[in-house]
Amino acid sequence: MVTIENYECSYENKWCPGCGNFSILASMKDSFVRLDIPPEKLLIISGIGQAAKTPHFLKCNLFHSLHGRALAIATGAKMANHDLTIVVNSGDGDCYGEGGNHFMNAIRRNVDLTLLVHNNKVYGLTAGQASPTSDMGMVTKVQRHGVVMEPFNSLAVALSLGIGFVARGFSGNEAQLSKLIQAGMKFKGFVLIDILQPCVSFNQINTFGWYKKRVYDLQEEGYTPDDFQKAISLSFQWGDRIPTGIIYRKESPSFTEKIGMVKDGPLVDRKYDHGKLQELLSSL
Amino acid sequence: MVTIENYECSYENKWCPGCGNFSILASMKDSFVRLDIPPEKLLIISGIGQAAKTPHFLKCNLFHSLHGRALAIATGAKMANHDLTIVVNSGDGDCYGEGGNHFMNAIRRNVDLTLLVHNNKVYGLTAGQASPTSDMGMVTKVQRHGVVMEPFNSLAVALSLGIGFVARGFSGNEAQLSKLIQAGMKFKGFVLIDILQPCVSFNQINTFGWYKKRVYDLQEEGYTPDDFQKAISLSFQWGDRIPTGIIYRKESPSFTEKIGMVKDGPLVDRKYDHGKLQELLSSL
Amino acid sequence: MAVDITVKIGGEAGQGIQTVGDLLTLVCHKAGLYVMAINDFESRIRGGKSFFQIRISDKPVYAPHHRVNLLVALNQRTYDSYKDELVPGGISMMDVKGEPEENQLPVPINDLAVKAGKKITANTVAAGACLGLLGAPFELFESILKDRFEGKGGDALEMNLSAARLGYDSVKDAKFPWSFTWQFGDPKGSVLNGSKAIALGALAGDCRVAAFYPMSPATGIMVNLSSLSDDFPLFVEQAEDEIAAINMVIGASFAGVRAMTSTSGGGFCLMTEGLGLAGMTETPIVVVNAQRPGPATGLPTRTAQGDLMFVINASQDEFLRFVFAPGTPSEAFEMTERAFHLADKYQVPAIVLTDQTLNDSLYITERPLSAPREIERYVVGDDQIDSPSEYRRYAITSSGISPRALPCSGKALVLVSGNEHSEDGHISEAITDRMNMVDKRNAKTPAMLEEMRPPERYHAESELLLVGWGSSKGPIRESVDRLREDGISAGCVHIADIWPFRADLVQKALSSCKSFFVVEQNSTAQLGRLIREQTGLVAEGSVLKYDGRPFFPDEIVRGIKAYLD
Amino acid sequence: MAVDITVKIGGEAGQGIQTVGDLLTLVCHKAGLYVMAINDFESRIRGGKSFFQIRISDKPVYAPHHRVNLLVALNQRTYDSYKDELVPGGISMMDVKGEPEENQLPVPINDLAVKAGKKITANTVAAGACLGLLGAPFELFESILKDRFEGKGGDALEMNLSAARLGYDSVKDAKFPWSFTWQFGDPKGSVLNGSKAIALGALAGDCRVAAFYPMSPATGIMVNLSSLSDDFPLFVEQAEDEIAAINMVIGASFAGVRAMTSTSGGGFCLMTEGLGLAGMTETPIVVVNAQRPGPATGLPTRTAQGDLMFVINASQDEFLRFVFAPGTPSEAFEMTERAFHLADKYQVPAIVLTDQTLNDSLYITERPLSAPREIERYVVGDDQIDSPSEYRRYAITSSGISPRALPCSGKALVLVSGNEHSEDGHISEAITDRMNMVDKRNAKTPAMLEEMRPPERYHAESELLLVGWGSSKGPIRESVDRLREDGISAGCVHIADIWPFRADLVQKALSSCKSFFVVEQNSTAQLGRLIREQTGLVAEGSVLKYDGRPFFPDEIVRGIKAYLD
Ligand SMILES: Cc1ncc(C[n+]2csc(CCOP(=O)(O)OP(=O)(O)O)c2C)c(N)n1
Ligand SMILES: Cc1ncc(C[n+]2csc(CCOP(=O)(O)OP(=O)(O)O)c2C)c(N)n1
Ligand code: SF4
Ligand code: SF4
Ligand SMILES: [Mg+2]
Ligand SMILES: [Mg+2]
Repeated sequence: MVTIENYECSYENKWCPGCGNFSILASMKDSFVRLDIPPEKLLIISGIGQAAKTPHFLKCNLFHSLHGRALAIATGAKMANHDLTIVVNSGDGDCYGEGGNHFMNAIRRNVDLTLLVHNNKVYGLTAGQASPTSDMGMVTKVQRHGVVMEPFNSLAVALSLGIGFVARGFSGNEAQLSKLIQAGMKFKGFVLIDILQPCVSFNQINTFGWYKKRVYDLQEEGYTPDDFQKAISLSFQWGDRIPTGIIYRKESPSFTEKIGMVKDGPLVDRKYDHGKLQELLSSL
Repeated sequence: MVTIENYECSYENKWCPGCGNFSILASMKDSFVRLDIPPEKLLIISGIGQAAKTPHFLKCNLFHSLHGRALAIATGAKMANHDLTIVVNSGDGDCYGEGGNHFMNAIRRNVDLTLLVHNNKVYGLTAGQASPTSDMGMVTKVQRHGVVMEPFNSLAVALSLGIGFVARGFSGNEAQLSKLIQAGMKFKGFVLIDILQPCVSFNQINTFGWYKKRVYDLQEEGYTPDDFQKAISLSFQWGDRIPTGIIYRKESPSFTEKIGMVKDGPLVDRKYDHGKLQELLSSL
Repeated sequence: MAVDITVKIGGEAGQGIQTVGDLLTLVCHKAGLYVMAINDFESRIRGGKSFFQIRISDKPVYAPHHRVNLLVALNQRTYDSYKDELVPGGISMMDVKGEPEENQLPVPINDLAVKAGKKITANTVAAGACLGLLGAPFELFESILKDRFEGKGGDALEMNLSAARLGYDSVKDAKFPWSFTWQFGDPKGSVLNGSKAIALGALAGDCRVAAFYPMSPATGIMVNLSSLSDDFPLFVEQAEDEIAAINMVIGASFAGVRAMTSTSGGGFCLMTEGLGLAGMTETPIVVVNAQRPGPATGLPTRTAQGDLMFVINASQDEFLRFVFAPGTPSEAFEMTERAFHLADKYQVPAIVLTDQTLNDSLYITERPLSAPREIERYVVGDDQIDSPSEYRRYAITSSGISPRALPCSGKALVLVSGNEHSEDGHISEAITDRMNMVDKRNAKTPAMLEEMRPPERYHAESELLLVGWGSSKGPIRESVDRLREDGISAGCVHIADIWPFRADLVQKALSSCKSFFVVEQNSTAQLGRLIREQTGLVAEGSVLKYDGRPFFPDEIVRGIKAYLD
Repeated sequence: MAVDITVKIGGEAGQGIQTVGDLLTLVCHKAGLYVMAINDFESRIRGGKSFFQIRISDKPVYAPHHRVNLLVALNQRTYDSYKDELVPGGISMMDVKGEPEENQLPVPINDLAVKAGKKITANTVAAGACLGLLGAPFELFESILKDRFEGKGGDALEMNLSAARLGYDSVKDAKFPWSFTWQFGDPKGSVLNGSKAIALGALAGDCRVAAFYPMSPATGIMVNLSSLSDDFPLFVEQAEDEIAAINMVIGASFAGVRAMTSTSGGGFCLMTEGLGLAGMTETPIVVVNAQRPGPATGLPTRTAQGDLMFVINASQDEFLRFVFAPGTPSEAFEMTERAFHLADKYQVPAIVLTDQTLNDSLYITERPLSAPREIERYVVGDDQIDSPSEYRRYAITSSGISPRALPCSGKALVLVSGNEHSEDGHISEAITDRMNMVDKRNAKTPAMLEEMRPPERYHAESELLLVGWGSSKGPIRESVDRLREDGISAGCVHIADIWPFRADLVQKALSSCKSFFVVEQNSTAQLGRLIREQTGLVAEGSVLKYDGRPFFPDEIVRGIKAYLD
């Protein structure tokens, strides 16, 4: 039985007091405990940013990599060992900015992992520039006249690319978030959970209070996430009402299934066959 | 009066005989002539690939750049001189593979240019690997058991990102394609024309004949491209019937308008003001 | 008596340490003093350990000092961590609970702030106390606060003035051994950090487009540029990634304006392909690489000089580029301006190689900066082309520089290709075109070499020379002074115009010494490798530091002495 | 009489020139001969000019020859372009309309093909005619065709046999001065190009994951690997870009398998950040950089040696890496295998630096290749860790190599960070951790240097030495033979194990000569720079070629003689 203590870690947390990341961390731990995954069976891969520091703040195997590249690394790890249970922590800049191309292609591959995007709609670690998800008009030290690009609609893009599981969480609702993460981790294939995460230091627009007034829980309203058209429509809903919960779910073969990797066991476990190779070499 | 002769160029064409690119080239020239744009007022920017060679085969200002990067270069050129008339020729690998991130962000910026994607659903210039748009199951020398990723749905992704003009052309229909290019070039903002382009050397699936049986012209069927939901649905239509024509159109301020560049004239024309700068420096 | 005092203000990120430092700096500036202040912070937004260490002097100063006269400890941890850096008699000014240690000067900073009106004025209280100890006239501080807060509305000015006064008065009975009389005349140069100097240098180089992706320690340049973009013909764009940034810059330059990007580490890696495109297409661009410790993410907010060989050799195959490694903000300003000019003139990329120390440290320069009267542009219009309809972008010339027209600016068609090309810009695989183009691009070498200025020499006739580049200039120079005080015949040579490499001039600068040592912030002595590669001269040894912190003159002195023992 | 014949088959892309070349090569192989054949083609799929130039010899051969004995011209343009390369008495076999020139041997290739059944058998006709002229027994060709077409179904075999016979017979009355008797015993080594050799070397290095993005001239490696992936535990993935490719490889290696990528030019640029990540996280990876002329897109299908200094210095700050530059397919096989082994052993990236010449040229090796009996893996499981729950991925050791556990393979938690870190893998900004980690990573240097093999020497006692690296090995060696024939005391030194640089061994190899020259396919003599940087030795001069075409021994001889005159 895995308990929450298994996930406690003495490494000093480096987030700002009051940051929305703390609830995400708590929901993650809660999910892992409920799913009974021991730390040594969990691999968390992250990019660079405040979000990407997450795995340091609990106990697990971790690869804290490069800005934008977590999904590519995770894809490679899966090729080597498709039995790995992988969670990816990423920021909105990390995943939708620098990592935009990998985001699209990990979805297209349907790599079996759970991607948690800590969407604070700002570049936190580099001290407050606009991110791809920043609201239009947001003013920063470099976007001095306000952001002029439409916020990146990750849910819609993910759906356009045929994603099998897409959800939105809110770090102000730990219980729901934990449920989403659990559902995501049980799902076979690529899972995107975009998490609305207030940044108390740099985002004075999308605050806890701002979200609290707007978010609602799709599942509480009885929505079943099996209609693609409805999911697309929901992905565009933003403003007075912001949907959270599972937006779309449809299972299909995952990447390592599609490439037929699964049948012979993980590559990492296979054996080098000198005889066979020498035979080939000698035949040339 | 610009005539087709203005666009003739003695540089040897390097495409395979029978390639779908020839009609695209013809439609481009036809459009420029009909729009009365002289070569010296036209700037074509391209990446690397068969498609990206296009500007060499007519007369114009051109920047044949790097694989995947044409849109970033075009965005920069627009910043310097928003009066430039820019067409971008790109391939499906160039634009949706290597250049995926720039594709998304040029749309989000709404850079005022016309992007022609020669979508042959294969990597032509590198001799026949699968591209992001290759059909599932397509076998190549490296995809030996067939492509396992869903084809990249550029139309749906573009719509998800708020594109203002998105169309599909077919290089087997020059007249329609010319009309699309003309409409695109008259449109203010980012224009994507994804062009179904048979590659006679490497794509034995999506041939001229294959397309001829399937494509239909939306505008001929009376479709008006002003309904976003319909556009999204159409973007997913593929198989027995493949829609071509303008899928969605909605004008909104372009990038250089949004950043307020337009009011003072192109940056390239402004003057260096020694006095003002020295005043600033002396005040520090 | 000469003034040379180091004040270290330490606390958590988010406590506003920098504000205290800024205020002290501005007061010093107004008083006609000089400062050099390093900024030490972790890669986090709140908490942790950070400090601002300001050295105040009546003479120009370009290096931090390793011993502290006054420690302003905004928390206990700061005191514990740095009390050993205090010089004998040095004191730590802080909120003390309980009995103070001998070297502690208790000041109820937070209580006074609350008394002044708001807790956030604690910084002003601390600055007031510092200035009080240093013997600064209160009026000086008052006028700085007025500049800063007047017109801000509300009671900000009033509150800060009262905080300042409370802090100032709180130490009036304290004795600070280094208190001095503040009479040094008018402000000298400008208050600048490297980031701001580069931004201003870019303006002086007529930069019109800047595209970037945030990356410490380079972001500050763009923050500074952005703040200038309303008043000058300049547009700053945050790109989706570094690849987009450099390609936007290439596009902008191609279309006719001078353009730049700035980045660091991995961001520079991602730009190397674009760098090659600029090389191949002969498109002038300026790239600032602000070094930080690596590899990979490394230490994002710290300093290093680990990229020298990388930037010189970056991108596949060969093409010319300029590399400048300024040592001070004034040099950063001037070299950035020159980078734009020379990139334009030679149609090549120019790299300005700085680091976190230079970018984030605050200096008072010796002289105000000055802008060029005019910008000489190296582009041609139809009127300067014999036959515009036959214009060839890559026409062979003996200088290797082909007249550069701008697209859509006349009848001349401009064809540019990243593939190897013929003179007209069309793709060509012909042997002769390839040879001609490589030779043409390389033909710029002699003239580019001519542009490179000699290394700066200081006591260059000495037996022992210290050789450095970039931001360690100040520390090296000061270490030379110290070594000389100790009777060692030492001098130094600073190579700022680094590539193309003036082997002749470096050879000359180093030929008369008995031995030379390279002093660098990396672990393999890259400049030493480069000097040997280019001149055959071998350094006797090296003083290397790679812990992410700036050089202190004292470390260099010790490093050199270790060789002499 | 020694056999040394060069056949050049030229035509348009898409005409199947390579098939002719492949057939000739296979026949030669079967006959116990050796070949070296270069592949020259434009960056296009149809049309243009391309050729396959095969040199046939009864002794091992590693360089192309610049004079042609037999020109197979599949179109008039080929004849016009290359007829001057014919040696006196050489002939051009081709479809001739009208009166043939003296050096033309008319063969109605296309008509014969149609007669054989289909126009596409023209290649077989041409091969048949070639072999006829060369005096090869028809049975040899027949058996090759059987190997190739038997079981292909339809009438392919029959048609090709008939085409072969028609071609063969069509020249039976022609006189070809270099016709020889085909009796050389059993096949010698294997028929290989560099791409295939590397793919096989990867298998021999137990590569399990390969990720790549298509890029000439590196794609062939992946095509070869892919064709092997059904029979071996190996997965090949085409990534969305090069950045993804290298990061996938890092992920796969981290998860426990040996993994590689291959690329060229701009692709390598895009991988430099990942290279640094591998360096920082001490994750073994193998990267093949197959050089082509640049900068930027350059000449995509041609050859160069322009990336030496770039790959050695690529990525910000400093970290160790291996760089190997094989000179022949056998070396490419062996060094790729060794790259996997050493990367794994030292937990560093290893780069195999090849080029288009090596990758795309066809060779018959001297010996068959042999696979290692076993793969030594350098990873630990819980059972090899004292206390798995306290496992620290970056434990300080005197060798610098920390025991490497795999994630999720036991109780040991594996923490890996691209930020600077403490021993346990957590981010650390502490000075001591930074110093310890840089020192730990650098501590691998001596042992890595020990792994580097001495440069290969040939007539090394000579007065004049030619020094090269990579694929120019064969041409240099042969140019030495020619120089010696002309009475010049010449030898050569080939540096294949290039980084870390064995200054001692290179010094030794070069110390006894009167002068040495570097021979390289770039325009700035990069190896010369490197040798000077590392040893202080200065090359007397250089023979440089940068037109994108492979070196011919003759050019080197001329280059050297120009110095001697
Ligand atoms: C290649 C590269 N570019 C830029 C950076 C600098 N950088 C570090 S974190 C970050 C953005 C962080 O924003 P986000 O991903 O939204 O994460 P957050 O900090 O907001 O959680 C950037 C730009 C980097 N480390 N590497
Ligand atoms: C950075 C980089 N990676 C890879 C390549 C090699 N490359 C050239 S063209 C091409 C793909 C071409 O496919 P596509 O864009 O679909 O164009 P097409 O040739 O099919 O028109 C690739 C991978 C390159 N030039 N640069
Ligand atoms: S900067 Fe924002 S996202 Fe980062 S830790 Fe602080 S509050 Fe959280
Ligand atoms: S390879 Fe295909 S896309 Fe390229 S020119 Fe040939 S037919 Fe056209
Ligand atoms: Mg963020
Ligand atoms: Mg294509």
